[in-house]
Amino acid sequence: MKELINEKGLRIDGRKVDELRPLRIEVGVLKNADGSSYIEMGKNKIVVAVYGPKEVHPKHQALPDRSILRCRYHMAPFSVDVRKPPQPSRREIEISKVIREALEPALILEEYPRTAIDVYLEVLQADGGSRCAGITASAVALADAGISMRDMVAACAAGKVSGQVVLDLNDVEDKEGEADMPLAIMPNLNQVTLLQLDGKLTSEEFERAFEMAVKACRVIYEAQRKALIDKYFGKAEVGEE
Amino acid sequence: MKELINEKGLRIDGRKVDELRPLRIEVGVLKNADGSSYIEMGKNKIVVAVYGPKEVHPKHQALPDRSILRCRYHMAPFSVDVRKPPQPSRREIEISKVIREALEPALILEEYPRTAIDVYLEVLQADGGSRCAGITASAVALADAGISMRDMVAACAAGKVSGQVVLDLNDVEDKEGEADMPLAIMPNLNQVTLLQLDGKLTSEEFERAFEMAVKACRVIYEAQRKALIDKYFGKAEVGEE
Amino acid sequence: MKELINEKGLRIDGRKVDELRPLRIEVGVLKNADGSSYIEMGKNKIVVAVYGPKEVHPKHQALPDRSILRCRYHMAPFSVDVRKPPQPSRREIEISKVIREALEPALILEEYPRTAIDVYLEVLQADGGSRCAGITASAVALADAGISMRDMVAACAAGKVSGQVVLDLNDVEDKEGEADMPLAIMPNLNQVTLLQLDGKLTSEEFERAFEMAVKACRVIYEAQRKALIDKYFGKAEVGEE
Amino acid sequence: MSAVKKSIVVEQLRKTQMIELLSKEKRLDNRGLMDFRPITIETGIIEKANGSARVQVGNTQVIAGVKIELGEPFPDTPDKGLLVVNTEVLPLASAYAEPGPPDEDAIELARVVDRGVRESYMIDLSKLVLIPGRKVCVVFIDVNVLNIDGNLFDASSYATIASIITSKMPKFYVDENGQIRQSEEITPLPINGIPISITMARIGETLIVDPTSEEEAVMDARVTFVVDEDGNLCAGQKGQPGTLSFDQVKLATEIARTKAKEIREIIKKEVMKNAKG
Amino acid sequence: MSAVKKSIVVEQLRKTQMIELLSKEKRLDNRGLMDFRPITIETGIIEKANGSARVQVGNTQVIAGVKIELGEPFPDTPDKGLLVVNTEVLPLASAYAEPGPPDEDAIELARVVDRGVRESYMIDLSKLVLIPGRKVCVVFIDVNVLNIDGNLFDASSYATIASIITSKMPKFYVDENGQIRQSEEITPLPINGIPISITMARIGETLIVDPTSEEEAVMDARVTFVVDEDGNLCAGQKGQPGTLSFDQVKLATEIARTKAKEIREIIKKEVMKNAKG
Amino acid sequence: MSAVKKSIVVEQLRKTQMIELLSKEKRLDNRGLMDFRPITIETGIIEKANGSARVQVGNTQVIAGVKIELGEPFPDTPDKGLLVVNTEVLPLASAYAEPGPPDEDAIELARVVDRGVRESYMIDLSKLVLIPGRKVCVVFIDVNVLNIDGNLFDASSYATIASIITSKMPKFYVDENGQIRQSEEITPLPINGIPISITMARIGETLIVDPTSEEEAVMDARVTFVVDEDGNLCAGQKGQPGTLSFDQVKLATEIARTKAKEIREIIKKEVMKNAKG
Repeated sequence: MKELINEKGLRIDGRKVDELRPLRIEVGVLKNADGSSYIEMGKNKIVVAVYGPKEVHPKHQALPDRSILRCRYHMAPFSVDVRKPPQPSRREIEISKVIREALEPALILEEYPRTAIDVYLEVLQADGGSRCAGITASAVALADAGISMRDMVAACAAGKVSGQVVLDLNDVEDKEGEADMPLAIMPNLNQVTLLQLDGKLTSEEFERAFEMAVKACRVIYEAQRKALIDKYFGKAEVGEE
Repeated sequence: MKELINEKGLRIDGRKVDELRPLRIEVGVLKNADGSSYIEMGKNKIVVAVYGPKEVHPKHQALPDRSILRCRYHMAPFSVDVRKPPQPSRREIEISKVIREALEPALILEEYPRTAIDVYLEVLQADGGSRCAGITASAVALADAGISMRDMVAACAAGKVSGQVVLDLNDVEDKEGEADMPLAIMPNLNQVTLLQLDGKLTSEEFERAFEMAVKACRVIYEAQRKALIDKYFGKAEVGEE
Repeated sequence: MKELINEKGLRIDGRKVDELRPLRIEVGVLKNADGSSYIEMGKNKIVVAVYGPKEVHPKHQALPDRSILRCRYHMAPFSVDVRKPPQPSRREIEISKVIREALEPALILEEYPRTAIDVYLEVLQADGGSRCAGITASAVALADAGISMRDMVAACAAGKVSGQVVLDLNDVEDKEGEADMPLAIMPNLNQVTLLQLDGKLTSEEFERAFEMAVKACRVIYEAQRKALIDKYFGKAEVGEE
Repeated sequence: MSAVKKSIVVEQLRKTQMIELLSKEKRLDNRGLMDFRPITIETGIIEKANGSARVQVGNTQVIAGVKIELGEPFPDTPDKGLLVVNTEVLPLASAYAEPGPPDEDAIELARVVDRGVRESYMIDLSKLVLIPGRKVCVVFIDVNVLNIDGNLFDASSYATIASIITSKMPKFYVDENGQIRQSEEITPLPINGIPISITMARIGETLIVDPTSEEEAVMDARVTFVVDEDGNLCAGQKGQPGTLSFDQVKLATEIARTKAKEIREIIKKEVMKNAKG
Repeated sequence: MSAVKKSIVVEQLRKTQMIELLSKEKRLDNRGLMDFRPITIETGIIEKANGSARVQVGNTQVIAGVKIELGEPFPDTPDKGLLVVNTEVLPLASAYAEPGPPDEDAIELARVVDRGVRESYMIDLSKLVLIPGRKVCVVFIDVNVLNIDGNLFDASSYATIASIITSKMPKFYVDENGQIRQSEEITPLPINGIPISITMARIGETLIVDPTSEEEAVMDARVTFVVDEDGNLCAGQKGQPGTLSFDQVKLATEIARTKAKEIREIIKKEVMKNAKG
Repeated sequence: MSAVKKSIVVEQLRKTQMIELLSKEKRLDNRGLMDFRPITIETGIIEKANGSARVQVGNTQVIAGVKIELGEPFPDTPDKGLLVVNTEVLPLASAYAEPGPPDEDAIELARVVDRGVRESYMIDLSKLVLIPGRKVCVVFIDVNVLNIDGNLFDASSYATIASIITSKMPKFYVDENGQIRQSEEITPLPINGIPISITMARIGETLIVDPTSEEEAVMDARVTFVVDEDGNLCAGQKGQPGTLSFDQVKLATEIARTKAKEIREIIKKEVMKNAKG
């Protein structure tokens, strides 16, 4: 196995074990969508559009007491090393499902009975951790669309690489490392909305990774807030730049 | 061509030309289904579930004067020598159709207007003659579901192997023999509900095969009755064990 | 590149540059269709059926103020040199669309609100210019179905082969020539209803090809009229044979 | 009375009338119970195909085309060419036909036509092998149904056999470098004999041959037998959710054997006529 | 009150009752919160498969079959055999299951079962290579769900591991001409250990193991952990649009580790019993 | 008056107003009839692609990515690389776009973009051959439409050509053993010139360039011409169920030739700007 952490404790992209990749969030990037956002997290580049609340077709799928949330995580053919055919793969279908289940607890869907809310994620470039970056961006796009929310949702993976617990794995670390654990939380309510694990962790490693990811989610949450404030109140006014 | 009948007149599995394979029928093997059955006929292993009569979706497909019967014959990927992809093949679609047409004459569908009755056959292992075993099991499952019936339906193939007319062809005989003729009858009404022929038979051979298959269907019918009686009245009481 | 025009100015099938291939149109060739036609244009052999105006399913697709026109251009598997699988290709889907848009301007769809008109083209043999021959035949079939029309639609391609502008390209000229430009017009209203261009033409060549194709469409229009008159008034009566 | 209920009554009425007529051995189009409608066959109509035929049985119209290409044999039959029969009931063919992938009726049609050709050993597939286990000829037969007026099974089958009989193909051979080449020489497909499909409908207690759409709408059961040149049955298929008595099955096999001879002559004559024309 | 509104009320009522029951550490079927239903396993039931198992967890019933075939490795793992897990929730399995391609629930099920086997390195895929980069064994595992009464994740996982453990395959080798041959010798799959999937449901603030369909209908969240023989977590999946508190996550990992040992013994005993039987 | 009837009236009203405005040579967004909206182009935005470009034409936004892989040539063009253009109108792009396979509009879009690149011989495909008849480069161009505000044809075409112009690929070569290798050296795609697509809408009797969604909603016909560097027309497509008079066709070709020069300069400048930035 390739050595993914050097003698100085630095990772192949120069990060420390508990360091996030560079993060950039923009709000309102698509004119037609009711809400939208763009995220870069390392080389991940994802654009998200939210449409809704809107009428449901066919009507019998509507619920009398709340809105239905639908998510579509999709990778552009050019987003990965080997061209990916445009049809949704099994992996994309599973990720669409867990993203929906990660966002739904934060939304007050009861406010919009008989409607649907569509969240479309397009991964323009994928670099490990695209589902987490996608959840982070989706929560921002939902807020941009004015959907009532109980809390934000922020997501980040932790895992194990070359025997060490590390934060926010990139593509190479995800593929060649020992474990990857994507996590999403509601940062104020302190609830886990997404948790997956691929690979082996001891009990202690799991706890360490979990704590590291929770802490990172809180940092990401601040970036989400800032992006929304920048859009709605202007950068200068809130003086956060 | 391989010799499929030896000098003693015995077939590759030791049977005589007019001998059925070992037959075993169980009733009520699935909890959720309205009726169900399991059959072993040689190495054929098939489970059948019946759901219905039930509402039809979409509604415009319902018939005002009777129930619609729907059948799905499906082979598990591991049921045959070379793994079969799970999507229905053209062969499975044709067999689903002829099974439906073999069962329908026995059902009093007029008793259940505006409903549907679904018969699902899952072939866990196929060994020649799976459509006949499937029909036999389906008729039992329909009875178990309490659907009104004019008669039972019992099915068995006859055919030609190494120049001789034989009963109930197994996998090898089906593939390497000269002809296979699946037959289903209503044993009390003396009506043919399924008849197919693959391969060459002279006029005399056809008649001989037909008679042999009809006779076998009557034996199978007794096994169907016994399985139902065993379930509904207990084994001891009817003293047929 | 193969020389496609010889020193006498004749093309590989012996035609002059501005000469149409032999054309034959029959009306009413299918009993069940509301209107039908058969065309041979060179080795193109196409049969067209029109069904409608008829009810629309599902109903919500119907328009309150006019009929919807639907077209399906489809090639038989044996219609081309290498067998074509029966599923519609992207090419067939595009051609179906441009054929529909080429026919629609000629139809008085407002006369048939809440209905649909289906035009089915089956290419039995393709030989270059099949979309033009298909449009020509479809217009005749629509007239045969009694659909109200503003004008006929006649179609023919022009293009460039071995440096010269030529009319009505055959298969080889289409594939090995420099440009192909299918054109459809309404001959009395002098309006273009289909125009496509594949390949390079200078400004002058484009005008020359356009004029050549328009002129040919007028000839084809006469053949369309004759075919309809022959059917509805008999050959002898109009004395056009 | 609702429209649907009325149509059920109308249908039953029509069936009663048809049964009465049949009991007098008459049919709506004045045919006898054992009469086919006129059969016309044109062959060689698709120059780009190896073989082709348009068949009309009354108003039922189908076109079959044969394309012969090179391919790999199945692992379990390395010494046999391949036969692939596909049928498309085109949306042109009736107001009820829809575009889309073949439904169960079209799949059954294709498989019964295929069975007739395959089980009668009409084409000698063992002569279509170039390199055993690696390269064989694939005979694609595509049947397009253009107009439906009943008895698609027989019409499709006749179009298929007429297009096979009249197929021509280049002679393929393997050169000294193991490459497949095709010679200038044109050869027919290796044919063993002509299987004839005869389809019968049971309406009430009467069997008739070559049912029209109108007759199929009220039939109780359908049964097809394919008969080879020696009078052997080589394929069979009962269809529709009705039954046949044991005697009716026997009768159907006898009718099939009798009519097959007659139809085989008609088809041979029609194909021959084309060859000359 | 409309039918739909009523059913929402009924559902909430049922949930309230269940939460009350759970608060007394009771369940509808009288199990304790940490009790599994009876698990029965039959192996070797499909003679044509390399391995097979029927597993029942209460009324949930699944069958898994292993087929081992030859294929090409992925370009980026030339020195590893392939593992393909597919699950089909058959229409037999409940009144709500529909025929058709796997929906997102069935796909999630297949991928979580796959992850448990793959990430625990249960099968030593490096021992399934015949010619690196060119020929490897492909282990297909197909899981058919026959009857649904909750906890498909664990039942499917147990059927999968039982069919893997009991699989038998011919020994393949490469002969002097580079051709793949199979010897008479029969060998098991190379196994590293048995990963055990433990699925829990959160209903109200209570975690329970092995939920039934009735419990799943009212659960807030579902969480699955797969534990290997050394007590490592090797796969995990939270499901359903509910949440887990940080403490509940920790608790769930502890429950998983404890129950996994117990279930591993049950499975070993069941598989062994079959081997003797 | 029903909602539907009303909306037809509204639509006609809007069209009447638009025609009146156009008769004064004005447009809703104050552009002249022959003016494009601002065009911005960013290239090199997807590091994992060989080439990429995000193009905005007003509020219409598309991204194109080029991936170059190895593949087999078509049998009838053994000495040419392959070009595959695919467009996806993503559900992000408008409230009316649906997920699913490309519909006829998206297929037409892809085919017209493809035709412009292919028929202008923009990429010299003959230079993408490694082993004639066996191994060639396949140039995949995927166009993702992110936001729709009219004129997808031109926006998609500009994104395609910008991503082609800026593509970089490793140099492939065949080593002494006949294996394909790639050198460290990076090379651009072999480019012959830049074809420019100009799309016009006819509304009433007026032709305009670069229509917005609002203008497309009322247009009678659409026509696109692609013009190469020498002023040749190299692809054309009339769309929509309206017509063009003979004079309008001629006028459209003239407009296309004039505007193509102007747009080509804008695109070159934008691409250059990126190269420096």
